[in-house]
Amino acid sequence: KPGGSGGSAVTGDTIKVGANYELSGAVATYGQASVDGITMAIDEINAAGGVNGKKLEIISYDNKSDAAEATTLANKLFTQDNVLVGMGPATSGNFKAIIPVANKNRVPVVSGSATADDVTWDGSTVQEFAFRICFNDSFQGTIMAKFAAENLGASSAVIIKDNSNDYSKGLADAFTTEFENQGGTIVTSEAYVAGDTDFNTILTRIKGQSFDVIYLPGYYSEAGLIIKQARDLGITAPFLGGDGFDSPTLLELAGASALNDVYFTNHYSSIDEDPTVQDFIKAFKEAKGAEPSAFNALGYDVGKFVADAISRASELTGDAVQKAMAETKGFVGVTGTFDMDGHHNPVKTILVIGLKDGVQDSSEKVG
Amino acid sequence: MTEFLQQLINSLSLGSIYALIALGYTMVYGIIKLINFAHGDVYMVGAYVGYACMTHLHLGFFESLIAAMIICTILGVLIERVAYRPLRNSTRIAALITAIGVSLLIEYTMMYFVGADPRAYPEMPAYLTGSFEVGGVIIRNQQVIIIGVAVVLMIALQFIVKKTKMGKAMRAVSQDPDAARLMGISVDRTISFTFAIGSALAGAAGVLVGVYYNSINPLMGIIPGLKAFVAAVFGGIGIIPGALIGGYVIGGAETLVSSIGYSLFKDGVVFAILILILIVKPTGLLGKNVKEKV
Amino acid sequence: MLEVRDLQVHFGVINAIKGISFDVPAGEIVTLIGANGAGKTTTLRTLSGIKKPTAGTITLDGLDITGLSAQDRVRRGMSHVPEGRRIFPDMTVMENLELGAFLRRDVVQSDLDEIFTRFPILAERRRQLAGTLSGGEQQMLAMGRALMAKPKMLLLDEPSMGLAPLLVQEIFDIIISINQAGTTVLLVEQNANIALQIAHHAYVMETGSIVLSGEAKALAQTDEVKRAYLGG
Amino acid sequence: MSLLEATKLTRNFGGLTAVYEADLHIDSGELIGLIGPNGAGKTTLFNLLTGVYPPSSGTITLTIDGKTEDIGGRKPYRICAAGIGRTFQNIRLFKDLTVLDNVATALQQNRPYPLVSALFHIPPFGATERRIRSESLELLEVMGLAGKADELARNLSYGEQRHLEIARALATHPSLLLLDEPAAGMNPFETAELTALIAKLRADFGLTVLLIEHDMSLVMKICERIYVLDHGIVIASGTPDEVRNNPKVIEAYLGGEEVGNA
Amino acid sequence: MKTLKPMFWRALPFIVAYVVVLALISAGVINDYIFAIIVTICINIILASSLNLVTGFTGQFSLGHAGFMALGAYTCALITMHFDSVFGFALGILGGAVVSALVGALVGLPTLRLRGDYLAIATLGMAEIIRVILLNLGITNGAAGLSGIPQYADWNWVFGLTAVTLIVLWNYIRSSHGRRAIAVREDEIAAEAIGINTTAVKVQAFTIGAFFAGIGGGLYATYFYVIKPDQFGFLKSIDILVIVVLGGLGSLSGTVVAAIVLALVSTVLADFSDIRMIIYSLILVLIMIFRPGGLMGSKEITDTVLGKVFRRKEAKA
Ligand SMILES: Nc1ncnc2c1ncn2[C@@H]1O[C@H](COP(=O)(O)OP(=O)(O)OP(=O)(O)O)[C@@H](O)[C@H]1O
Ligand SMILES: Nc1ncnc2c1ncn2[C@@H]1O[C@H](COP(=O)(O)OP(=O)(O)OP(=O)(O)O)[C@@H](O)[C@H]1O
Ligand SMILES: [Mg+2]
Ligand SMILES: [Mg+2]
Repeated sequence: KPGGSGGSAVTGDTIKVGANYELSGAVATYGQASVDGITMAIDEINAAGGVNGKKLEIISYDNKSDAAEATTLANKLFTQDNVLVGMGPATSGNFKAIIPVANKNRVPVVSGSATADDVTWDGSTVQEFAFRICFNDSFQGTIMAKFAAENLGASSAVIIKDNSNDYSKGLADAFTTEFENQGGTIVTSEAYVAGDTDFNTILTRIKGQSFDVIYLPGYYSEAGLIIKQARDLGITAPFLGGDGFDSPTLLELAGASALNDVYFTNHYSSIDEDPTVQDFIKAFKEAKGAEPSAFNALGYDVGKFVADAISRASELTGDAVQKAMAETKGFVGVTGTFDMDGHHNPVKTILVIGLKDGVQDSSEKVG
Repeated sequence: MTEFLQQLINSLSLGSIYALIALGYTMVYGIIKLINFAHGDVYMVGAYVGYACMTHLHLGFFESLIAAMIICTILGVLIERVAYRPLRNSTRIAALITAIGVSLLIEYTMMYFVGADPRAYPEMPAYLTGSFEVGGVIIRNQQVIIIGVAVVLMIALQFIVKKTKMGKAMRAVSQDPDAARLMGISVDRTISFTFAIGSALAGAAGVLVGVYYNSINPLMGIIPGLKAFVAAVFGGIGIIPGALIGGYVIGGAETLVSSIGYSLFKDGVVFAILILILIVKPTGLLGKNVKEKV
Repeated sequence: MLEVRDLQVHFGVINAIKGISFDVPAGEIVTLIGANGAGKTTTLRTLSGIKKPTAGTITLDGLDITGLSAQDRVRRGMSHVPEGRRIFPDMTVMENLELGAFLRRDVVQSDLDEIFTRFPILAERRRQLAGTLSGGEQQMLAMGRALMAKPKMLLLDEPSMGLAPLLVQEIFDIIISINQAGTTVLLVEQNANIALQIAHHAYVMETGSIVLSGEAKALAQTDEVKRAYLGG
Repeated sequence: MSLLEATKLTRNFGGLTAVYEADLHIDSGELIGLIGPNGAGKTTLFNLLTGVYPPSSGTITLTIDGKTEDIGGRKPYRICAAGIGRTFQNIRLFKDLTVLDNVATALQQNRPYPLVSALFHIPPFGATERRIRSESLELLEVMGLAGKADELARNLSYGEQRHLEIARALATHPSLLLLDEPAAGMNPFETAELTALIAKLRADFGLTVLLIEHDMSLVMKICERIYVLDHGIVIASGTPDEVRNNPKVIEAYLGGEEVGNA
Repeated sequence: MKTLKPMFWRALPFIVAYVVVLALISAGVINDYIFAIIVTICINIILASSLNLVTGFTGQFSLGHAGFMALGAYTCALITMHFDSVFGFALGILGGAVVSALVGALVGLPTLRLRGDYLAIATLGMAEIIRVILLNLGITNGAAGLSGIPQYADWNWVFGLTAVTLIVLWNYIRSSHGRRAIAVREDEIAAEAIGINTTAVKVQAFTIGAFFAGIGGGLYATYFYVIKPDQFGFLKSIDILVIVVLGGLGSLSGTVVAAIVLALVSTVLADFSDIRMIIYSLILVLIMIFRPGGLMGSKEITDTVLGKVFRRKEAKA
């Protein structure tokens, strides 16, 4: 059965785009932050006259952090609201759940933060209508392992991962593989689950061992607490993490004094002189009164990326926009400039950012 | 050895936090047999009130603590009035569902106003954040405070329930509200009082945990609420020392499982331990195994 | 002491009490008898404020108490030994008795002693959980608990139910002595024989209405009562 | 012919000995009373016989159709299956079920049909259900509750509830029926009716009955033999006349005048 | 003939539901979105009615139904992914149900010694243990879960499984086995005294409940493409319980009504993404305050006015 290929997505002067995000439930933080970024981007675009003279209208739904709900809402967006493009969900699992719906209805969908390796390409087939604008887990894990071995001279590491989170496990696995390739050893691997607040037990365990660095591929909400509690316990080893660290909340939670010798892989750096980055940070601070997080920035780029693809599409149909997305070259976003590769993954450089007293102090382009 | 002692401190402070929430929980639970799922959320509100007092009103720790307790008391009594009282005579599961509704309502109303992102408590004075070392074991002042508060509150509550007139009234109401009225006890007032105390405790726990972990968010009440429920039941329904011990057992089991390297399986193993103990002691650790008189 | 006028009680649509009026004069024992389901228990529950009437007035000592809460009625000297005893099962015998004196501020030790002399078995069981008492022991406890309030007006719902014969005598002796000590008693009994022997006045209820009333001893002689309630 | 034999039955609750070395002997077809002061241990004895509490010591044997079984400490449902039915001092009906279903539930202890038959309503489901229904109605008829078959049990008056409990106990096809204060809460007139009914039940169903009762008008009228329990000990047993005139019994239980018989 | 006609009247609502949906699908009125809602309703009906058997009819307070659902979902998904065909799917559904029922019986046996809230904790713990195992097993792919599960569940399957669940549960409850279960709920001591082996009854109810929860889980896995351990957490068990209580403990038709009502509420609220949870929770509280016994109490549709009309027809027939 042919899907609604954007039949009524365009009415008069508006183009409908859908947002299917985690606004409540366990990972509401990521969904809300992404939507904040998206809204900002779309508002900017509309204020500047829209896409080819048409305004973008966001239809936003809350999938309650639930894959089944995400699927149902994807159906609603694609068969009832007939949006031209779908954005989100934020997490890989939920994004994967809607991809079949997108393919079936021939509506392109974009995620800014579905980082699991196999989201758009499982090694044999490309998910035709699914795109993402973030690098994948192995990339981050691999880069950080290299950085640890080469730049920090580390030969032994401890891993603390969020066992309930595939992102965290993905990064940890990639890190392990590369770090061992570089001749290093993983001394021990500890786990927590999202929402935990007390990490003293695993940290006490770690404290008794000898190692050079701690790899902590998790989100700022727990990472902040872990780093703080570790420093309180007298653990001084460097902490390494992924883009999940990128949030002002990390500083709030851990406190400035704890955030020394902390490095994480990220899409961009706030000390980057690039005007795209600085304008975004400035605008975001004005709008929300806070520093942006990685989710904000990625959400913002999702909005911009969608608008860019629509503007380049030969006509306003799902197929045409899909084609435009697949052919993206040199898209300039806050989170980097990239081409879309054949697997619908962006080809991006990655930064390793170092913190000193909680503020970004160094950034190094890798990869 | 040092590591063992350190882990012991860890487990005691973690257990105390569960106990702190479980105490208020078991109290309400013991009196009206309501699994008050909203208790964890009252605790969350307490944490936010404390946060607001400290960051926006620039109040000190104790003033903020008192403020949180007062606001939570009002909130708790209000919830009971509006949502639970109409269900007094219906089944316990119906009341449970209402409590779940109230819990969601508080969580998402809060989230609507403050967003889902965690907030951090401001810097605390040194007497709270400091730490000292005893033979290689680092003990933080907050840990001492939290353990102390939990034990003192347990004793105070036990005294209220067992020795005071109000406490007797509470127990009477829990066993037979109509008969309690025939003794001249005001059932409504007694239940309101119970909620007031329970909620004040939740408020205090919220601020203490906020200070201790430094991180609060609108959904922070769910997991501790659940664990407190488990601790309360595990210790024996409505038995106040049971809540404390239940809290310590869960805290201890979690620490034990993680500290011997099974942090991957932590929650599963902890529940397995709980189930095994319950099978041996089907009415909780301190629950008397009295068979119903036939 | 107690005046009831046109009292009506409903359970949903069921009209359980259909407008009854009666008096309990101060210092007397008045008994209410009637078959199962006649509405005796409901009447007592309404008098003590557990159940709200749909119409009618209840006056205690000249004061209209119809709108008062149960605990206010207790405060005004009303005490109710409910059907089915309703002791607090998870509290000790002692605690149950103490709750009986919940609203009193004066010393109650002497009252406790008095109860324990009346019901020695309760003294033996004072630390036992009330729920594990035998049926008769629970009945004694319920009675003792009500007496701890030092009531002016005592409502008794089938106090002899489940009691051994020896105790039945005793409990009625106690009722008489309580009454002689100045407490007014409204007694609901299935054991109509004794009830009519010890009461001053009696009312007979049938399906929510009072069908007969009069002096207790005289009523016991009437054919209707003999046939329907005395089994002879 | 001996039906039930209990020897040296003892039950402690903590420090309290509720029943102490009680011996009980019941012949098939007898109607026996069990009396004693409040708290003497009568209900506890019932609970031991029906497995609600296991005895602390002592044995209970049941002989039915020449087969003798040791039932001491067995689970209640197995004792029921072995042939002892009971009622409770504090009525324990299935309050939210209809009167008919209360009885029907008891009519099926030996699995009337297999699970598949229940899940798909395939034979012998229909026929068996019809049989259960008609048998239940018969029992209700006997107990004078036929008109109330579709009422919820909780809506019955106290006296009716007591009757329903007996009907439910009868539905388990007991050889020995234990009644715990069946006349409690009934007036003398109703008690007299019940007395006649119990006698009739025994005859019609070929039952053996052991009953606890404080109403001497009932006990003395229909019981052939009476056991008297005091402080958990059997202090006397014998015919109503023997018991009535036993000074120990008078002192412990009956008191001077026989109030209940007035 | 005599027995056939009432059966016809009982089957009527099912036939009507089946035909109407089928017709609307082919007429294009039911798009994928509406169909997804219908599937959600059906899955919720299966899950909630099986929980109702355990909690509503047998009186055993379970907070772990999502655990059984998870077993069914993973088993079905793994089998279907391995044998990618309708036959594999059918095998998957059956396999999921059987695995779930086996675990239900296994866990039920020791834990059903517990009562009330103690049992609730034990079942909650059991579901958590299942979830933690799924999170750490290789075959279940850990936190990322399974994705790309082939979707075989069309209207015939969804309807068929829902109808079978409801009919079988209805039959069970209205049989001597069901009466025993209800007796256990009402009064365990009295139930034992009339010869009911309460443990056996509980284990049976638990096993049957788990069996159908497994079916619900299987359907869920194949319809929604992706399953992850965190979908089967404690909150899922609560969601199912909410449906049961909202419909009325001990009312199968209540469960159906509640599943539909909640889905409608949720559908309407989807358009208010930022306040949907606030409104949803308010509605929940209000319904419970005004209908504490649930929408249907412990009555069935057949006990209401509507049912009377039907019954008259049955009687005439
Ligand atoms: N909670 C209730 N809901 C509905 N009906 C009730 C309720 N309580 C009592 N009734 C009905 O009210 C009527 C009077 O009952 P009540 O208990 O007052 O009788 P009673 O005279 O005390 O009988 P008994 O001698 O058996 O104790 C009965 O028909 C009874 O079924
Ligand atoms: N489960 C229990 N726990 C503790 N004590 C108990 C328990 N059951 C009974 N008893 C005690 O055992 C004694 C005997 O009780 P039982 O109920 O057998 O008395 P009874 O002879 O039936 O009295 P009644 O005629 O008053 O019903 C009582 O003192 C009672 O308090
Ligand atoms: Mg009565
Ligand atoms: Mg007894």
